[in-house]
Amino acid sequence: MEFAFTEEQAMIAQTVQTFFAENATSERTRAAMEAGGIDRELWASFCEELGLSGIGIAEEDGGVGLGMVELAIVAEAAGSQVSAIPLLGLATAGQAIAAGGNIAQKEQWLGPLISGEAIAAAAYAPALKVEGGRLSGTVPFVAHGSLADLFVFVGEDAAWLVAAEDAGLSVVSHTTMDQTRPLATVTLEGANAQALNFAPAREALHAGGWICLAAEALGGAQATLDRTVQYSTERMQFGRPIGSFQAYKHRLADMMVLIEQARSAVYWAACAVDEGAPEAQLALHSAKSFCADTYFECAGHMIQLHGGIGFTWEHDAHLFFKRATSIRSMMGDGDWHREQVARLTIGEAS
Amino acid sequence: MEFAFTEEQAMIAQTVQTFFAENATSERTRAAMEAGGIDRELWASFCEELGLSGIGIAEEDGGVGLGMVELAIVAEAAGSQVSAIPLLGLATAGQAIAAGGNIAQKEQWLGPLISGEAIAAAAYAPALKVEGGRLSGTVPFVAHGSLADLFVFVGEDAAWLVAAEDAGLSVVSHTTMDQTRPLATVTLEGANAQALNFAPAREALHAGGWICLAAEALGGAQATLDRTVQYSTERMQFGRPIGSFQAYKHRLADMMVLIEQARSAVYWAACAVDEGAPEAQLALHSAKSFCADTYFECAGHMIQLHGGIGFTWEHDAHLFFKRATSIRSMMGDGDWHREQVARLTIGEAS
Amino acid sequence: MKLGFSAEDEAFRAEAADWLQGQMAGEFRDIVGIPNLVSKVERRKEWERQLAAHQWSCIGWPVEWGGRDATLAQQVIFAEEYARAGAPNRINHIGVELAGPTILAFGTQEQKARYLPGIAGGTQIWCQGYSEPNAGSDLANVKTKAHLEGNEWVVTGQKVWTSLAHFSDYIFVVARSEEGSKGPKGLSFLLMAMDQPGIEVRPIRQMNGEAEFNETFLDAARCPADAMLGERGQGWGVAMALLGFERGVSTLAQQMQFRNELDAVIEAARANGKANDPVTRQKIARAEIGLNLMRYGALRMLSNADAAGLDGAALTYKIQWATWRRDLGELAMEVLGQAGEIAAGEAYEWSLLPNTFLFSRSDTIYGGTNQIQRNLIAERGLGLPREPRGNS
Amino acid sequence: MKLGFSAEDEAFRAEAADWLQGQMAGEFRDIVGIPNLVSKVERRKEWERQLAAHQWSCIGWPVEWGGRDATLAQQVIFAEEYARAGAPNRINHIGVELAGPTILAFGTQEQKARYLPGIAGGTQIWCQGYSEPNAGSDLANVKTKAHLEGNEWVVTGQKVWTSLAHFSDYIFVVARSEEGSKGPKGLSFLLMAMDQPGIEVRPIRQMNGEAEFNETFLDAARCPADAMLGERGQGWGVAMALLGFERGVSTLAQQMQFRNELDAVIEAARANGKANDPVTRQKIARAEIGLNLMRYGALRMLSNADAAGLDGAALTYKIQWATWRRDLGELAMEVLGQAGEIAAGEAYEWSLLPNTFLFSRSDTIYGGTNQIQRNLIAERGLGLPREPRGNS
Repeated sequence: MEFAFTEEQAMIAQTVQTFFAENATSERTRAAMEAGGIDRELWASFCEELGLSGIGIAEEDGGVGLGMVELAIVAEAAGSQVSAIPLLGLATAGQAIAAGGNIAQKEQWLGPLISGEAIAAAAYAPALKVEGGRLSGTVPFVAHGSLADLFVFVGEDAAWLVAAEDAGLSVVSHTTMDQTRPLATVTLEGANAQALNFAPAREALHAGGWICLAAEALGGAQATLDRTVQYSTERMQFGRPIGSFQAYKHRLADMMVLIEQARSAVYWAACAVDEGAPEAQLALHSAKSFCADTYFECAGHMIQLHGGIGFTWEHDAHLFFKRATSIRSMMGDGDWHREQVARLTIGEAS
Repeated sequence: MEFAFTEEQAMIAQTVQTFFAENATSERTRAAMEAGGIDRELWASFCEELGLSGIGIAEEDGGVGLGMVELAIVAEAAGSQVSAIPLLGLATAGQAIAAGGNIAQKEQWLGPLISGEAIAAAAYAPALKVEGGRLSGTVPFVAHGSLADLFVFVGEDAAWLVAAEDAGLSVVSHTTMDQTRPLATVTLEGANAQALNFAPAREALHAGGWICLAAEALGGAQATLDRTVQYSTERMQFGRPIGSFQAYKHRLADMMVLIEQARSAVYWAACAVDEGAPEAQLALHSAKSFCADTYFECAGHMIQLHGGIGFTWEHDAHLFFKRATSIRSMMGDGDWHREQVARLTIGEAS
Repeated sequence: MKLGFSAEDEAFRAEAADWLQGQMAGEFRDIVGIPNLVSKVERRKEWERQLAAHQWSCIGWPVEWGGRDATLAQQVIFAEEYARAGAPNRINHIGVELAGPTILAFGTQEQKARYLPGIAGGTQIWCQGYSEPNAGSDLANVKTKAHLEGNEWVVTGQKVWTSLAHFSDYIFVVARSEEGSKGPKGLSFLLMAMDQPGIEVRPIRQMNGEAEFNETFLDAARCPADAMLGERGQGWGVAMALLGFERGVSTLAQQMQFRNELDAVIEAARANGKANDPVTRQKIARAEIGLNLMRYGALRMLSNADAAGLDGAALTYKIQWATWRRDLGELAMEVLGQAGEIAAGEAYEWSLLPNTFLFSRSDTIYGGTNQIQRNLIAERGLGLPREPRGNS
Repeated sequence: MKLGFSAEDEAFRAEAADWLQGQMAGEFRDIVGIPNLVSKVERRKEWERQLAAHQWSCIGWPVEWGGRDATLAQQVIFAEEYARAGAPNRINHIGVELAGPTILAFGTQEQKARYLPGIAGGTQIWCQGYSEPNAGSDLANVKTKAHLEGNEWVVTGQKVWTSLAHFSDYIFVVARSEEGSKGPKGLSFLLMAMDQPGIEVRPIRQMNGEAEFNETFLDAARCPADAMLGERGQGWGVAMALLGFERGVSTLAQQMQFRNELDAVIEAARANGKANDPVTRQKIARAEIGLNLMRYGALRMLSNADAAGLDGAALTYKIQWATWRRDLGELAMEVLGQAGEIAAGEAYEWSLLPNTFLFSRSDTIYGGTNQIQRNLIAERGLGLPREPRGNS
């Protein structure tokens, strides 16, 4: 029992924080928003130079080993800059293939995903129908769907892998509120689907996705606090820095109280998954719902506490706010996750 | 359309506010708490001297006419002092008899209720069973039940009047969190019940009760604000009156924002009932839920903003807090009233 | 205390409803129900001239200035029927609801004659020059300067958050006319034409992608010496009185817009089944209650308008509506789910509810942040000690 | 980063659980699960002596002073097993968790020898003399005075909110020893015996009807000159360090109590059907999540305890738990409905959940109100400017 980063983890954290702070700048993110929601150069550097895209994937599968704690460290750093990269697709589809793919599937896809040559997207797709290995139906709200080379779809009792180049698959991209991770609608008409081993694929996809989103939210929330604290010492009104007004200070304190809990939530969930703890599901649902709400609350405070400039396009506050909004609704909203917590705690409602 | 007190209403308001401020003192209320939860002398003065106990009851029935607006004015003033009087019983049972009683019932009961010779209590009693004019069953949570001379019980499709002296009726009083309006359990074993005209009795009982509780809550909430403002200018910490600290000021401002809405709610509901407006039910559910929550929130703030002395027995803050707690749970809790608002607005859930 | 309307009032209602519905079903059916303030500007100017032609432009004003001397009840009724007919938000609401009443209250007879017909007639659109980059919450910290040159005021400085400046004809500017003055003293209130070389307007894009607000640069901009409302150096009093008019009957028109937004949320919830979810139902009920309490708060405030001093309901109104609408925006997105995050077309443009969600984040900021509102409530409403200024 | 326990730790768990369960099923079964701090005092003193006799009284302390030098993991385990066995809250928690660690940190060898055995041995109960009527949130405004007379300190003043003073053997008192000093300077930290004529204790009845807190009047109360912890006039530093120990392993024991309370809410909801209500389920889920985040926050805080400086998780802990418990109390009453407002007997005495509801209103006040906590977080955690003092 030692609920603190190991030296190696602290080193990874420092590396990725520096990487995203230096490279995922506001300028580049805004350029990516105009270019389909991805900073391809950033993603290439992340995969090739940083060498952390293989986190949570075994070394024999081409990954770098490690686990969800390290994935969370990466996602936290990426989230703190609202980086426009397809990390979520890797954390979901990549984990699903690593956990539920056969040898051929792993060999075909994990290498390109880790190297950054291929981009993955994943979605819950209960409406898909399968007939003779052919999938049909519509899958809405696929994050980064219009960029993906590979899709993982999870239904009620099966999971499939479909290549984007499949003739039976078509994608319509949408202008999305959060332009750093646009949503697309994927339509399948007899697309060729490769089945994944359902239970482990789904479990790994959920764990990877929820931890990725929760950790992004943590990083984003901390950034909204840090930036607002910074602003509050510079902006003068009534002859005083606005950060000297008690109501302002207390709002920032409230943000910190939430964020510290969010930090506990992310790393509790990540540890619980890595250690196969029985409370892993409780931790995952807690982390996703709590961190998303925290981020949203903090990003709203950031706008409010910046006053007029806080709601302009030019200021970055809305990037955080929109990412927070999308994290909230993605992969199960807060009410749904809390209902799962209630089921685990109280049992089913009768 | 003139949503302000008439001169007569303003005069009544001033009269009752003065009456309760002068007579329903903390000392007398605390004495009443040790004596079954009633200040009989206060109630006698209210009925006999003030002459406002007949509000909302027609003059031909021995009342003073007027309506729910004036009842609200009285309840607001009584609530601002957490007065230990059986006003709620009058507002519910009295209204029910006036609206749903036959001539004999009115003649027998309204006079003594208005003069204060008799005390009434009322309760929702879905578990009661009637057989040949005889009622049996248990009615829990009857406010001021152990003092009542007369009960009105409302079931799912009938309403009855039962005299406390009936041999088939027994009462067990309970030590109750809010000692200014204790709850009792009434048990009926073949008690002699006189039927009231169900629909008008129930409607009048609900309107009278919900308005009484909402207005008490408004008065109580305003008192918590006024007393805390007063305290905040007297109590010094860090060499400043605590009311000069912005976080403290903003909390008081939040209370005022709630209270002003509560004031609109109470008098909207009262007017709507008096005018037979179609939105009367919407207004009643809104007023009961909003005012109860406002009172509870404000009473909680009162304790918090008084610091250590705020949670002592000696200080009055807990009297407000406990009354607020009881108003919240009485005659339908907030979730139930809001669900009624949802039904009126959205329709039934399917 | 009475909520119902008299038979006379109901006759007025019938007349107003009849005319409004006729217009919206006829000549102006192309502008029914536009919620924002920036589209179809020319057609809406035509509509506002049509209102004026039939004496419906500013019914609460005196008859001599184009109004009807309408009672409060009539104004309430007109606001309701205006919204019910689907007539578009008033593009010149700053002129009709703020500038006009302020000129009526503070203007000389000559000033009234000069400005009011253009406002009442729907021919002159107004905007508001209060905030500056360093005078936001600290509104009295105005740096824009004015000095007299012959019979003209010459004004230099920068205003910000000037809503609708890009198609306004006039702006009222709070400027520092007394050199060396500080804070609320030494300010004057000037009425300036926008169409002059000394004024440049640059739109500010908001987080919803639209640009309703602007920066307005004044570089030796000019107005006649007698285009000053109130006394020289006493402009702060005029500016504050104007803010009081924001809590006037116009709040009722705004509430009709809120009603549309809440109805849209309910409709969306019905459409996708969320209307059956008990948790969502609680939240919709809270919104419904809050909206009604705003309405009755406004009626209370208006009914008491003659009473001296600031009434509690009036002081609390801004934070109440701004917070309500922000919460409604959040509820809307919860109800819509991910569908609410997708725009209809390729452009970054938002339909009613997602736009409410995004735009409402500015509601709790402009016109005095929620924090400033709480200061005002605590200090003016509850008499608590004022917040100390720093030294600078 | 690791949450699981080693095999060695699990062996320790088995040993502790075995002993604790044996005690609670045997000799001490009459005091299983007492939540408050004021009943069955004598029996509980016996229990604390029994803990000491088997070296379970303060396992984190050094072996030489009666502890076991237990690791963090072992302390976590012991707290869990202590609660699981239903052992009662520690009546001497102020001695074991606050006074003891502070004496270990600041005491001379002689002071340690004088005071620690009584604490570790369960024979001397301690209470805390910090707050005064005019030194609440403004804790440094202490007026209680101390001066040396020969080889004794003579102390006069009034302390308030002295929890458990009415059956304590010792009190630590923050007193102004340097005449004319102000604020945090010039205070000293004195360890005083309660059983003397100069000390009078008057219970304060709280809103739940019980009296856990007291006023403590010191009228020329005395203690030896060398009963001062730390340097003369430097008592503020000692007092603040002591508050730091409040965020120690004892938080875990407290959380076990919270767990019991939440479990009782869930049980009540199951019993009356509210467990099927989606709105209630959301609230219970929030409470469950909050409790877990408290647990992992505490583990994070304890795991980082060696790191220099105040960690964020530690600074935020007080407001977090106090707010959580207040919310739980409200939820409990919502779940119980009116039944929660009725006492079991004639006395004004409350069972677990209604008592949580009432008592938790003091949690957000004592030990630094939520407002003071936010000041601390903003100033120490975020480096924002300090709140100015007034002139008085």
